[in-house]
Amino acid sequence: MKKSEKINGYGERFGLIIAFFIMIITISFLSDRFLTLPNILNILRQSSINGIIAVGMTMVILTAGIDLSVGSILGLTAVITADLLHSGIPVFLAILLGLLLGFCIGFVNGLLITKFKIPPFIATLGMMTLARGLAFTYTQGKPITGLNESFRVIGTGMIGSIPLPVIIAALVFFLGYLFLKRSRHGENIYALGNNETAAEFSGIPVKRYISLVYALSGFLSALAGMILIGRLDSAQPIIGQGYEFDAIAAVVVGGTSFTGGHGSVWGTLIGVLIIAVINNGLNLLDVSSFYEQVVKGVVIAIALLLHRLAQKKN
Amino acid sequence: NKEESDGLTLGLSLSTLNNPFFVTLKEGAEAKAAELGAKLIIVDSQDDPSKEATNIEDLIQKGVDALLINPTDADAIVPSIKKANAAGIPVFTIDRGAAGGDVVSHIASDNVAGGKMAAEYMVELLGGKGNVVELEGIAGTSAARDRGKGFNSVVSGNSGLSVVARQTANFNRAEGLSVFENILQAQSEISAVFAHNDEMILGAVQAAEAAGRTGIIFIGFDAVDDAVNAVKSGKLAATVAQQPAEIGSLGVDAAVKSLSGGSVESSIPVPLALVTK
Amino acid sequence: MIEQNNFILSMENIIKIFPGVTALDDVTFRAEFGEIHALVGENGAGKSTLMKVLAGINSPDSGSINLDSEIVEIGSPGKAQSLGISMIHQELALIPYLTVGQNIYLGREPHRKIKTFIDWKKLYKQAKVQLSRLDMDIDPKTLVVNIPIAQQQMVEVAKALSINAKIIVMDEPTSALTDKETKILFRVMRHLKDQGITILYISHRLEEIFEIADRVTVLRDGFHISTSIISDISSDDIVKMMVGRELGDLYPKKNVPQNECVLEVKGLSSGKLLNNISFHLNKGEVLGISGLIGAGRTELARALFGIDTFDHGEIFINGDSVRIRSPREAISMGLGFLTEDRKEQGLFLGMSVRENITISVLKEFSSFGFPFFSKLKTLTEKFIKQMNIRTPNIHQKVKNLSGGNQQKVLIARWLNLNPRVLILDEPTRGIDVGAKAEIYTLIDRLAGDGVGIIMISSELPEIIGISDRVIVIREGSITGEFSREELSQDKIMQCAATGGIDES
Amino acid sequence: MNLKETDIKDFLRRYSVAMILLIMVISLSLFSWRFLRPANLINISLQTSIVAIVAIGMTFTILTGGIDLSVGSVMALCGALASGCIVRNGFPIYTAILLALIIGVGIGFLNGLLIVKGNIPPFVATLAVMAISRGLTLVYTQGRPISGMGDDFVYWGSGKIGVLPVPVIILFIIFLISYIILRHTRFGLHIYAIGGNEETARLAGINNDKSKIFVYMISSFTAALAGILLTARLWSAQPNAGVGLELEAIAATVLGGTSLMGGYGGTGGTVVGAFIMGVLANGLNLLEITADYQRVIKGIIFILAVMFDIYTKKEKKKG
Ligand SMILES: Nc1ncnc2c1ncn2[C@@H]1O[C@H](COP(=O)(O)OP(=O)(O)OP(=O)(O)O)[C@@H](O)[C@H]1O
Ligand SMILES: Nc1ncnc2c1ncn2[C@@H]1O[C@H](COP(=O)(O)OP(=O)(O)OP(=O)(O)O)[C@@H](O)[C@H]1O
Ligand SMILES: [Mg+2]
Ligand SMILES: [Mg+2]
Repeated sequence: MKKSEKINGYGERFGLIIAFFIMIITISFLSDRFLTLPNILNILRQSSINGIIAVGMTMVILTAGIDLSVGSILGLTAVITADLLHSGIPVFLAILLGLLLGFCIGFVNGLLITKFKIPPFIATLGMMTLARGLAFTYTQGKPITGLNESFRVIGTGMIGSIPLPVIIAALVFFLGYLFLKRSRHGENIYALGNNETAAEFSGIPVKRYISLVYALSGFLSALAGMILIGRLDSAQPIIGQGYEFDAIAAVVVGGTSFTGGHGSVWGTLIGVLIIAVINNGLNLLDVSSFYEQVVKGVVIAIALLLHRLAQKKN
Repeated sequence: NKEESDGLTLGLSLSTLNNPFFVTLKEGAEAKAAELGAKLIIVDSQDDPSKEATNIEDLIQKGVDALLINPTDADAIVPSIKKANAAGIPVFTIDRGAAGGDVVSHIASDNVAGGKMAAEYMVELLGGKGNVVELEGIAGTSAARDRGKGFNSVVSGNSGLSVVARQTANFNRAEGLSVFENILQAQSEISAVFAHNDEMILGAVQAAEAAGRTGIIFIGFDAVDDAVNAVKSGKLAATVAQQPAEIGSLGVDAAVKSLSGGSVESSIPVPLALVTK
Repeated sequence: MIEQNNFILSMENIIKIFPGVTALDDVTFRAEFGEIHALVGENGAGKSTLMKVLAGINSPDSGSINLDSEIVEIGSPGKAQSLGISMIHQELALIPYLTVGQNIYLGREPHRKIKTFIDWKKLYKQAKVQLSRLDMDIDPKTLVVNIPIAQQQMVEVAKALSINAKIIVMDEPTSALTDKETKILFRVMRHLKDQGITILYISHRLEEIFEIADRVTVLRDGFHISTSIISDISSDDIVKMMVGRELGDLYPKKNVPQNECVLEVKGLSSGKLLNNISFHLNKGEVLGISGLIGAGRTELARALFGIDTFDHGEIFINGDSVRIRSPREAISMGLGFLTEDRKEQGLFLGMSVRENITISVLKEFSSFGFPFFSKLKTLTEKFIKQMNIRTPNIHQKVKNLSGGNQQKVLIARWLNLNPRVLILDEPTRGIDVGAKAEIYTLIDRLAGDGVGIIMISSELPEIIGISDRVIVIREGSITGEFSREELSQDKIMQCAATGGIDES
Repeated sequence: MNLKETDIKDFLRRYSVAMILLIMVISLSLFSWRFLRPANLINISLQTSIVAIVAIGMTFTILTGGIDLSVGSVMALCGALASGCIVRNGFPIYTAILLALIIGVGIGFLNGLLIVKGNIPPFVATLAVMAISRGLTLVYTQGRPISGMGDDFVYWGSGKIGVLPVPVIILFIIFLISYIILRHTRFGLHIYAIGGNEETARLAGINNDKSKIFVYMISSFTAALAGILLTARLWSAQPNAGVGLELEAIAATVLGGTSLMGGYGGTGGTVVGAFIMGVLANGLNLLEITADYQRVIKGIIFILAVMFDIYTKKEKKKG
């Protein structure tokens, strides 16, 4: 089947994978706690939230767009879901409504971009400010605490010894892969990211796909938000602030290009894991908070340089 | 004295409204202003000193009768206070002080003392022995600095306690959760945790619960509603109460009193309290 | 070496290998002082690659280059320029939001006393001069996005000429030009030749080569086949050497149009671009649309295909009045449109041949949204074979194909849809004779299958060769209509240029 | 054809961002009489000048199709370095300022190297440098503000020349320089060319790498300068200064009509864009809109402003 395409894709990420392993080996030399099963599960669980958001972000960036509003959508849907739970409606309904809200806000982003031709950066920046404002207005700035135990399972549950968030994230990645690389919709999304005019002239419903992609991004942000508040047992209006940066960084570190039409969720997965491992390593090694950022920046830069180096060699 | 304060407009500049502590402070101030019939204009600096300077300039332009400032930083606020002084607007600082300029009155409780209070209670609970973790606030903010300073002044003088991890979680509950998760992985023996605010300690409590680690003493700071409830239910050992609503209320009270010709103390301490079960 | 003194340039034993393709296999190429040396070959033969090696864009895997009998290393485009080599690239590469003048002098801006400051007055004055050398009457301060593609091509020419070069490479400069501009260009080329400048000229239009070139070199599959003096060789010889076999009749023309009208346009008007256009198209008919550049032919096609809106007019398909508001609707009504600008409006350059060909039929080959990749592969391979698309495999990125093969990929995409009406806007632009013949055969076969075809072309021989009927457009209006029997180049040109046939 | 009408449309198209600013100014002055007072206008320009200076540098990187996320951190670092050198090491203030500016430019050089030589996408390269610079600021200041730089230093942020605050005058000078660079120098033209089509620029013999590195040096320079001005305005160097400023600078640039794809736009629009945001913030404060609603309204107005801009541009195309 698409064998040589696969090999190509793998080759492109080869350097990144190497950089990732070098990082893992280095940290495991510095801390014997690092490569233990509980910590690996811990890292996976922590990356699940950024991972879920980053899958949506990957789709958005594949269309040559960007979504700065993910963190705010997460925040707004989280507080509203928490409030719905407090109001006593059935858990599954609250979840459904929360996810639907995320989907709708994302869809509005899509409309602003396709119907009103607002550049994605501006449209989602506006939405980021707006949704955060709504989250604060809605809660009056106060956290909503004490959530239904059966709801919290989404964040705290385990299947066997694997945390539920990890399984959800894995599912999201797998579905993302199926959608982008196996379904015709994915191929259409790559095509429109590659050349929007050509896509339109080929009869691809470009606007519909763009709206869909932002809606999915909103939906996934909402999903990530549920996991997060499930774990925290509380939704704060500030929750999710700055998450857009982590998600975008993961996507771009993973090799998806801002010009659109090039990249994949597997690259994003590596990006997400790299970021999570850095954060985990810094905590395990008890790096002082002053030096934390320096180390983080240097590690990301070195990882990418290694990646490019390997790419050149290939 | 309701009549006297009629028509007074007070400007209240808050360092951030992203933190329930300041939201409660704001509400205390609002309630008092409503009671006294004064008008309150509130601006949010979002922890950014330059936004703060801007906001305060706008309030001065607006011609408020007095300024209640909760500075993002004691140094960075000085030029703004001087501007207000030049415009003849009396200034009151709230919760955090200023390093210069003419301030009529400072209404606050002492962060350093609060840190000490938390540490002393921790020493008492631990019997002077154990591995301690400190979750720090946003690096470079004065709250993080002062609370850490107070806490460490006690802990470092106590040979039985050793701080095994000291990491920032940026005053944020979600980060408190993940950072403490990571620390739990690194440290098999943790006896107590102190966090620079309640948000972080509540995140840490969730992390410990999820990991099934019991017997850890958690102490927070701020006494926000969630934390007080957590103390009641036994999840938190204690939280340092600064009585934010009281601070806000006293601030408005002092400003109105001073504007209507009364005299106010140059420093109005708001007592700290340790909330325990 | 043989009479090396006569050669200004000799490229010796050049080898250039791309992943999966040997683009140049031990090619030796020499050019004399002041000659116009044509370079011909099929799409993908390696013409552009050879010239890019000369211009410092591609570095050869082995081989050497002599310039004025000295071995030179041409590492970069800047170096090539300083050695007196300038190149007009096959793919238009102007910068859209800069002015014409800025584009012409990019990298070589006239400056004031302090070198960092541009002397705008001088720049635009000089640009004006360069443009007028090409009979171009446009303001050099116009942004490049705002001028049509033909004028952009002439700006490219002006840019190459403005470098006082010893060797000028022209890679298919006329593919986007009509006769008028081509004539101007040839005049300028002869003038340059008289000044002792060497011109290396790539074109797929053989008649041009016989008109302008002194010598001709044929490449095939990366090999050097022959170099001959133009008077020693015939057109058929060249074609034979290019394609490696005898080529039959270029314009097959077997089918006969049916009597059933498939598309009718009544009174189509749009601003100043289109004015009361009415025509009909029968099943199995090839309708040629001729006209000068900027006449509005592309505008007409875009309006039909639902890309641009129009003010008045009605469109009928199979007798039913239809409203077409988007390309999607057009496609669903059985229309297909091959755009003239394949890079900007047609191809997904970063995607594979398979993806480019099958993008419009994914739905038909999917169940529950998941395509059967094996079927798509078979389909793609069928087209590759049928249309003789030169690619190492179906996964090759389209950007790595030669221009002609890219065009075939696009045509394949439209054929996939089995359209009722296929609009082809300059379908053979940049395509070699062999492929042209294949495309003409294809058009004829499609017409034979009952597809109505609208063929927009600036090449008169081709329009005359394959159309059943031709309409001529001038300044947005139809100025003439000819049946196959009445057709002649003169008549078309007259309608296109002056708006009617003089009785003289 | 009515010549006047097309003139107006053309004018609208070219200056649509400025029109938005004008509309905002007019409507705000209807709502609040304080708005149009000279003192308030000067106040707004002072507030806006620092973001605008950073945004001018940002515009250079965006014009090449890049982006610089490190500006906020560079501001903080350079402000802290200048203050630290004066307060801790007793450097003369201009030596300290010069040193900080040089280090700022050096960071820009590092950004450029990572992007050009390391072939790392600008977004992540500058994101990494953003983290590094912020960390270095925290290390250097030990998380504490630095103050006590003296009146000569403070003058640069808080002083006035005539009625105009010094940062506003500096903004004006920086804008002028940027305008000259972009409109009248070869380097400026090459920036547009690189943003328009890198390959073509390369084929034209332009040294893309050098130009790009230089662009990031400019961006860091303006950030460093803004950092020093901010420090002087606040009379203290804050370790957390400039957090999130990159987004504001980018927003000002894009609002001002520069395309994130590169190759199109200019610093004039950027300054107007920065003022739109400044006027909006000031207006909302003057109208006593509470903090939560301010965000909501800001988001909406932001989107509306861009809609207007796009709408006027579309008008021209049809006409
Ligand atoms: N960058 C590249 N990567 C891979 N293959 C390439 C690349 N550039 C060219 N090729 C291949 O090299 C061969 C020669 O291409 P070239 O562009 O020189 O053909 P050409 O003779 O100019 O054809 P045309 O007439 O269609 O322009 C083709 O098979 C092409 O696919
Ligand atoms: N001098 C000019 N300046 C700007 N735009 C022009 C000029 N001349 C023509 N155009 C534009 O060119 C287009 C009309 O040309 P069009 O491409 O339809 O011509 P055509 O007959 O299809 O020629 P071609 O051979 O290029 O396909 C319109 O978009 C028109 O605005
Ligand atoms: Mg070619
Ligand atoms: Mg055309």
